[in-house]
Amino acid sequence: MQIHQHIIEFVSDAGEGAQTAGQCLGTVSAKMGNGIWTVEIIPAEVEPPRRSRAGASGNRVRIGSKKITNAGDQADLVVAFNEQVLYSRFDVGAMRDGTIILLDDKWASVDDENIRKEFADAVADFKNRKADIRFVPFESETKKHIKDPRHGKNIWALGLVCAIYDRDLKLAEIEITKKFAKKSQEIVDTNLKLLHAGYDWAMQNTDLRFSIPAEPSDVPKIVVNGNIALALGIMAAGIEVCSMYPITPATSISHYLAEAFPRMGCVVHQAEDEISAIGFAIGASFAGKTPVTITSGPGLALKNEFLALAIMAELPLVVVIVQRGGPSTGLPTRVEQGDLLSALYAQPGDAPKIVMAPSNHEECFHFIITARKLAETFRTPVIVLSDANLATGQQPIPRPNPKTTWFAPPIDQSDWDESVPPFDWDPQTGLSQRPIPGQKNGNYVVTGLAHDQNGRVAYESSINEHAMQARSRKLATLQHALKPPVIHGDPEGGDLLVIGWGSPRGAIEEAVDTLRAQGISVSSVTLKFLSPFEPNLKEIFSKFKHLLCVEINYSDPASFGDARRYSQLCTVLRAHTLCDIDCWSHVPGIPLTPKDIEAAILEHIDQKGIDKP
Amino acid sequence: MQIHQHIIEFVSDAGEGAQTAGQCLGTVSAKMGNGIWTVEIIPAEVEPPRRSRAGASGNRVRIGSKKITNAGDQADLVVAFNEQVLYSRFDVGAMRDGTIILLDDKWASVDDENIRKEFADAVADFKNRKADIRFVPFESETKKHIKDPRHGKNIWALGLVCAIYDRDLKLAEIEITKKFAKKSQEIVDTNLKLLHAGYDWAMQNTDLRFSIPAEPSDVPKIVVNGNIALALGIMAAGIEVCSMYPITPATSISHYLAEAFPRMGCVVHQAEDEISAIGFAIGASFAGKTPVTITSGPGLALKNEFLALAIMAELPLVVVIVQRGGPSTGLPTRVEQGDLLSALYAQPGDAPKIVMAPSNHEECFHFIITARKLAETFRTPVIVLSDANLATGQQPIPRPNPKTTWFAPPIDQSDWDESVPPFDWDPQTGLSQRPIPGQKNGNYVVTGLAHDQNGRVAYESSINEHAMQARSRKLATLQHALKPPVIHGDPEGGDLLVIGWGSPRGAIEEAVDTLRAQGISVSSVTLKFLSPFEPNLKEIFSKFKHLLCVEINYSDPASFGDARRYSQLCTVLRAHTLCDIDCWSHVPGIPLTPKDIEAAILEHIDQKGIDKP
Amino acid sequence: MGETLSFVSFVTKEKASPTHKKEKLMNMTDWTLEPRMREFELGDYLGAAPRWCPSCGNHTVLKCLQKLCKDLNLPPEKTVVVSGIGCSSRLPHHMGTYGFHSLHGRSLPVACGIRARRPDLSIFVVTGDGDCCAIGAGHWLHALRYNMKMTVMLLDNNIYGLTKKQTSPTTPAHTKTNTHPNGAPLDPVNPLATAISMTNASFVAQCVDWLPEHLYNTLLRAQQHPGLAFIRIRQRCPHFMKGHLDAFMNDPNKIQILTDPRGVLPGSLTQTYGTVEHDPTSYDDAMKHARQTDPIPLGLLYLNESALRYDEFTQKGIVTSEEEKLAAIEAELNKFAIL
Amino acid sequence: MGETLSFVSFVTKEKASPTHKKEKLMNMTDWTLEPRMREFELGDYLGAAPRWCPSCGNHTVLKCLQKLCKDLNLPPEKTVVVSGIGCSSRLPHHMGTYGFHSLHGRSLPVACGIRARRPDLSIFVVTGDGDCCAIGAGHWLHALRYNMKMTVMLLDNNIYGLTKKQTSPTTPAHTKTNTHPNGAPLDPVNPLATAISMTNASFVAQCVDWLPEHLYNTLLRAQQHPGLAFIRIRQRCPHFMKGHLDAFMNDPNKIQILTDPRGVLPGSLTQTYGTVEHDPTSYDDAMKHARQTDPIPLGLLYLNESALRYDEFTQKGIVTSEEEKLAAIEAELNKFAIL
Ligand SMILES: Cc1ncc(C[n+]2csc(CCOP(=O)(O)OP(=O)(O)O)c2C)c(N)n1
Ligand SMILES: Cc1ncc(C[n+]2csc(CCOP(=O)(O)OP(=O)(O)O)c2C)c(N)n1
Ligand code: SF4
Ligand code: SF4
Ligand SMILES: [Mg+2]
Ligand SMILES: [Mg+2]
Repeated sequence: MQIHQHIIEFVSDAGEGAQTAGQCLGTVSAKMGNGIWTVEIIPAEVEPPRRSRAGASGNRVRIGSKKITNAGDQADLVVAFNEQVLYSRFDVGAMRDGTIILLDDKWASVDDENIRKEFADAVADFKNRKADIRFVPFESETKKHIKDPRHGKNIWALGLVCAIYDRDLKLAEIEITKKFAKKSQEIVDTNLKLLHAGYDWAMQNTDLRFSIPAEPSDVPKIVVNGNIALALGIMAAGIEVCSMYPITPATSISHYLAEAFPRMGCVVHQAEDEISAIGFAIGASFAGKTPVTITSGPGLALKNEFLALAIMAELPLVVVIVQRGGPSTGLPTRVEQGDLLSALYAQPGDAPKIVMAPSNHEECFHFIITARKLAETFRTPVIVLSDANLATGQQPIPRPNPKTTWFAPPIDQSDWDESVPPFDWDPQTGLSQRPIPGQKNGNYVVTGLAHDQNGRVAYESSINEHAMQARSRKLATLQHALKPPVIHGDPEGGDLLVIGWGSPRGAIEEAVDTLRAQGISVSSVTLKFLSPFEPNLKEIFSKFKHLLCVEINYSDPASFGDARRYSQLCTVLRAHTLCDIDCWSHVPGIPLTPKDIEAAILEHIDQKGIDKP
Repeated sequence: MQIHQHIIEFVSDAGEGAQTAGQCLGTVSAKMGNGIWTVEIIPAEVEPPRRSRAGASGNRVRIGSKKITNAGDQADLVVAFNEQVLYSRFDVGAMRDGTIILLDDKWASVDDENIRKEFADAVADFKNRKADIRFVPFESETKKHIKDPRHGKNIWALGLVCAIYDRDLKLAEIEITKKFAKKSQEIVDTNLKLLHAGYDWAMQNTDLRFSIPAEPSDVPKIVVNGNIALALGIMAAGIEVCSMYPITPATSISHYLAEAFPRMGCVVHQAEDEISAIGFAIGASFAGKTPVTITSGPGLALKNEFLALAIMAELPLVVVIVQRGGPSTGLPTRVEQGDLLSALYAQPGDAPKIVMAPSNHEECFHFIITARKLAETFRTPVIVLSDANLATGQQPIPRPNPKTTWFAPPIDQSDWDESVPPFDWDPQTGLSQRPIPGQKNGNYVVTGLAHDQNGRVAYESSINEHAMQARSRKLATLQHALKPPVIHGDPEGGDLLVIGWGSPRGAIEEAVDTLRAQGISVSSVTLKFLSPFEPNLKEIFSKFKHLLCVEINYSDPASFGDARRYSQLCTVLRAHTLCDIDCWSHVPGIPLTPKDIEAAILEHIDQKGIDKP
Repeated sequence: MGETLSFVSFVTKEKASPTHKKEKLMNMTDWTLEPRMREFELGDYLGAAPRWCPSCGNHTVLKCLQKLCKDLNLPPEKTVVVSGIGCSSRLPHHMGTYGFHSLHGRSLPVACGIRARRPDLSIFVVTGDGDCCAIGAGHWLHALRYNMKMTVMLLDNNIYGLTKKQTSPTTPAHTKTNTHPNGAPLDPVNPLATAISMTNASFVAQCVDWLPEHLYNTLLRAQQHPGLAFIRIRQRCPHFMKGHLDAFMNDPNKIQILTDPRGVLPGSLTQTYGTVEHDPTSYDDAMKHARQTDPIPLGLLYLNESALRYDEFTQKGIVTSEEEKLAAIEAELNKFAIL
Repeated sequence: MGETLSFVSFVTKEKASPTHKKEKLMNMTDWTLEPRMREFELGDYLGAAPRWCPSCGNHTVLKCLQKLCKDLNLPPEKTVVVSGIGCSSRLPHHMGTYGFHSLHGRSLPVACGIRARRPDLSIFVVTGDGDCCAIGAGHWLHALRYNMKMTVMLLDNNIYGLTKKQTSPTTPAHTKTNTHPNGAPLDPVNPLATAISMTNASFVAQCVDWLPEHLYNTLLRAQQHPGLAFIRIRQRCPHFMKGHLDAFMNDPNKIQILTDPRGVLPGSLTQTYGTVEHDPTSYDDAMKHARQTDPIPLGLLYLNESALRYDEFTQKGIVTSEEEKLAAIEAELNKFAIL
């Protein structure tokens, strides 16, 4: 059967390799020219108990004929090695009526009576919920080729899925060879055998067949997850120092960098804590090497005092925040966009800084390069807000062509013009050049105390007001330099504008496209800059009858009345534009789906009494 | 000459005792039944170089016939021991045409030629600026009674001022005796002699005479500065643990507490840093002893991670922030209201908490008692925002009558009802009772991870949404329980409503009263709660044609256009009400004066084209 | 204003009546009677099932702690287990007592705060090598100095477990980790030496997870200590540090048991391992053993029973009555009275 | 997208041309030539006038540092003085060099970050006893371990000066302070012992502010050290700790000079004070001296010249050319290429 897109999931106990199977399927499909989006399913523990719901590990792979921009709605086909991990997918609403489930039925005949009963009950329950369950002997078939089937059934399952979706086995062989090459040739060979065995078994034992034709691309592409895209961006920006303290889901950026960065002559510094990590970065910045520091929400909470110092002392710095579920330790492996207000407002006093948010993998890469330039030009920290959804999802993007102009130039060590003070604030733009240690006659003292143009401590009212204004003016300057955001849909206006930022963009635009195709007058816009905002927002918003922020963070239901707390972007935009923007926001710990957004848009249109066609 | 009010300043090098003189004058006047407000003039260093502008130390005392609610405008009479420290008062705009300045002229005849010249130049300059300079031989007269006049001329000057303002010398004697009793009887005697000598000198050598009649009060009063009021509130609230790390301008709360708290069987814990200070407080809270932690902006920046944990784990806690000039180290001894946004939004994720701001000394005391009760009832942290202006200014307030009902009750150690989970969120209010260690069957695990009603770690979407809503609902519950704020002026509405919070209240209300007396239709309102807001704000605001926030924090001038950043309360209120609220806010490091606020109101009315009478 | 709460009309139900509370407060002050009255079973100390890797060393530590609680008949409601964040710090969830799973690196401030006004609780702290020696290093030093009564277990697996194999302060140099794929660049911190160096540190011991009897005896000995007992437990992390402690497990010559009447009972260990007499009150000797990395010493390295205890400072006045408090605040207000 | 910065139309002037920068980068790599070319005077190292209390011990330290810079002819633009917050931490403002007056407790992370990629700068760190041993304690331990080349001066006045007399970690027990009006409840931290205990600590010395010659010699010796030189300077705070070091100033028996060819030149001190030979490479002896509080040892207590240096790790690849970098990033991208 020919289809436009399908969502395939692999779920297993941790250590059974469902993640590997999914990644391979994704890469193979991308290489075949399909659009893909993968999402990791990650347990919170390293090796949680087997057969437990919270221990599910795996991968969701959405494959399409065209470009895929998000993780999609419910799954079409699921490979599950036991029924408990499968349950976790039902729990998050990942299944629809008729989802095809390929489940190992070995549990029906194990010795342990409890397990047999659990299995039987679950299967009955799944059937009740209208799942299309088909039993597959993953383990017993795998056992024919390898002693411990826990380390093989993933590849056998991959072979099976390749048969069902008509994937190019040659490409799968390449991926497997790459994956296991580090171990041993024997392991490579065994896995290749398993791949073919799974494939053959499917050809003989099932008539499930789907084909998702690809549209070949004429531009070279790479497949990366968002964290790798950020890491590559860091390298391409010519950043020399990445200073960090491990924290999920940001750490994998530094894992990759720790490996690759030395090849560029650069260094990852793992500090003793987040405070030290940003302090080290700020030291490097003062010394002329604009660095990056990487963290997630709890780490951001610790970096605020130093961030304020960098703002006050006008030291460039790129801060990458990969957002996770909050507040506090929250949901460390899950997605949320809950750190916007904190990024904007966490520092006591007035602390203007630049905040940007990539909405896809390509932007993850390029925003870092922009961020470093902005940090240096505007002599201030730039926060880049990513999230767990971008971080772990894989996507093909056009291969960037790095240029030396993307790099930070070598540090300036020429003599400083003695007549120029270290904070020579331009009255129009607030901008100034900074002396770098080593520059003769540039000698000055960085301080977090209020200071004048010479960097000298100053208590006078007028100096404090002047310096504050100079720092704030930089944001106005940047806003004037930015282009207004682009409307997805109808730039001329309409009934409803959905406003978003960051990773939900793909799902929002898919929902908008679906509804527009049905004649509904809805458009969307994704803000790339959160501080300062891109220009003309009020003007743009005024073309639409209704405005709705869609984001992955908490907001009170409208029933809370006067006390209602709006979602985060919504709050800031209401203050900024005074437009009556409503919000539909949630904290499910998983990406918002296009279907849910569609429903929210329709409901909103209903409530507001807008005619549907 | 009979007057309604006067502002008197004493300025000296640090160590010359101008602060003591001012404090005594204030207390004596308060005891005589006058309204007073004192403001400390504090250098940033411990013992800065003599005769330096930034080293000025002293006190401003505003004395009135009626209640005084703020530091007032420019000074009427200034005692200055040298011309350089006096300069610092000109620098901050504390002088008006005709301010009487009593300056020591010893500098005209010192050996050092430079000093003689500095003095002559300064005097000429001051005269140019229309000051009414009169030379007084503070030092040479003092020398007649004490060897080192640096430790005596302050009391001589106090005697002088007592003569000018017809102060009750008996009361001054009591204050001096109290002040020096700790040292020795000899020192007490010398100072009493100096007091009388100054008094006598004035009677013989100057005809300056002012009388500020007092309206005797029928309620008992105490004279305290804001930090002492907070400290007394902490004691009256029955708080057992104050956990802190020293930071200006909050530290003096703990100095007083460290001395007095043990007499109530309570303890001040000075931690190794701010993170540990709040962690210790949270531990005490978990164990049933709702504590207070005290800090200023830079310390708040460090406490956010733990604050988020307290919110997530629903542990009561009172957090006192005495705001100072920011951002970063900023202006440590100066006033600002720059930490509002940070108090509201600094924690990554959704972190609803209660935020209150006292606007005078009486509220400093009572808000703490309220804060502790709210913290326990709502099972959440309560932030109390004071500032450096309240902190160091002295004012008479009605003497509170502590009751045992203000105290935290002894911790509950009765058996916990096993059927009640540790987070038994009431669906209407979000409230729940918490088990305290020692309560049988209450055993549960506090965690910052997402958790269900039983405190068990949970990753399900629905549980996360439910728990977030329960925590947020508490704010809506509190808002419903609050009364709408009271309008100062005309509750029925008018041309302009000035909106403020915290310490500027007195100056705002004085400005409003002055203008209303001129027939201008202006009123003001002071918000006591910043999270949640008191109810009906939008309704109240809608009765006024124009709205203006007045606060001591940074905002861009209107000329910044679309990129304009509003003052902090203004930003939050715009989002909350969608009313087009303008702002007039500044960061001079000193309190806003009634005159400046008057001018701002008039200018605003002009701009908006409102008819003046 | 003038009257507290006048702007808040909200009233909540008080759960327990004041009399009830007074009665219970008394109970609290004579808490020593409690344990005699009830007998506990191991099941009383079981919480949610552990989710550590199957052969993780943490399992043994959990079991030892549960057995200790049972053998000492500690009332579960009077027992609090505090932790930071990490694999090891999940431990409180697996206990049937009160627990506090706090923030990464911050278990000790929380535990000290709990102790501040509660002499009646038994407090155990679980921390990891990253939690204690990296992000928590400052608190660690100062908690040792505060020396408040509690047992602190450093589960030292020489790696960041929960976040998946980054270098920890105790990771041996050259170990390949995810943040140092070419090998950790520095020699590891020695938590024993640094703990002993801290003024007022009063009890420093070392155990290994695979000798539960000795671990149990150490926990038992720690319970008798009046101040803070710091126990470093060498912990296996088969998932990320496969076999890194095998040498110590397999070669009895690589372990040396410290013996002393004031120390930890060696129990059956003397059958397998060499012993050495060691006076734990000698700083110099303690430091020598602490710095010895092969063989490693097990037992009590350092003991200073006369070290000042900060809880004696924080607990002053704990039984002050409401009447006394009211009198005290009245007296303070009088000092500021003018009329 | 696809092209960086496409949504930003803003362009700024670049101050220096790329060629100019290249040339200067070369200069940086052969920086040792620089000092020969210019002669500096004391005036070159003077910054804003100090605002410390008149007889504060900090004045001497400032003067010693300025003299050192002059005698070593350190180019002011190649010299950076980093500090935290406190009276002592105002020092960078009073130098004519580059300076970084950072945050309370955080001087060391900043200094390490400066060193990370800049072997050409001379780095001095000034910190206080609160700054270093309280809020900065974790960074202090780890900076000792990183052992990056710099001279760290702990100005230990046994009190919080700037915030007006609160107890610091090194305040002696029973001292009356504003936060402990009835006396500090704990014995003071011993910064020397704890510093020595830290793995990889490589240079630990003690000085007093009133013996500037010895202080100068110690700073000089520190300059020759390849790693982090930690110098605790006992500092007078006449304002808040009047006379607290008088005993050491007035009684020569209360001071002992450590001598060794590898140590600090005792200079004229031997005329007044007793000396003791001390092998600074012996951990045990160093620890003994560190723990000795009367008489106090002055000089180099501990030296380990073979300790690993983290700057060798961070500075790898510092001269990589743009072309090499471009090739490397291209190679990385290729690894993810699919088409
Ligand atoms: C502020 C903050 N930073 C970082 C983290 C991420 N984090 C969680 S556990 C951990 C390290 C765990 O290592 P360790 O303390 O040795 O415990 P283990 O898992 O090995 O038992 C880190 C870095 C966090 N939760 N919070
Ligand atoms: C985060 C933070 N907490 C607290 C302070 C207040 N503070 C400034 S200096 C200082 C202590 C100073 O003592 P020390 O480090 O011994 O230096 P000294 O003044 O004695 O030289 C404190 C607590 C601060 N500036 N920042
Ligand atoms: S990763 Fe290591 S420490 Fe964590 S549970 Fe697994 S074995 Fe234990
Ligand atoms: S308070 Fe003490 S440390 Fe600070 S400047 Fe004065 S004497 Fe020096
Ligand atoms: Mg570990
Ligand atoms: Mg000090």
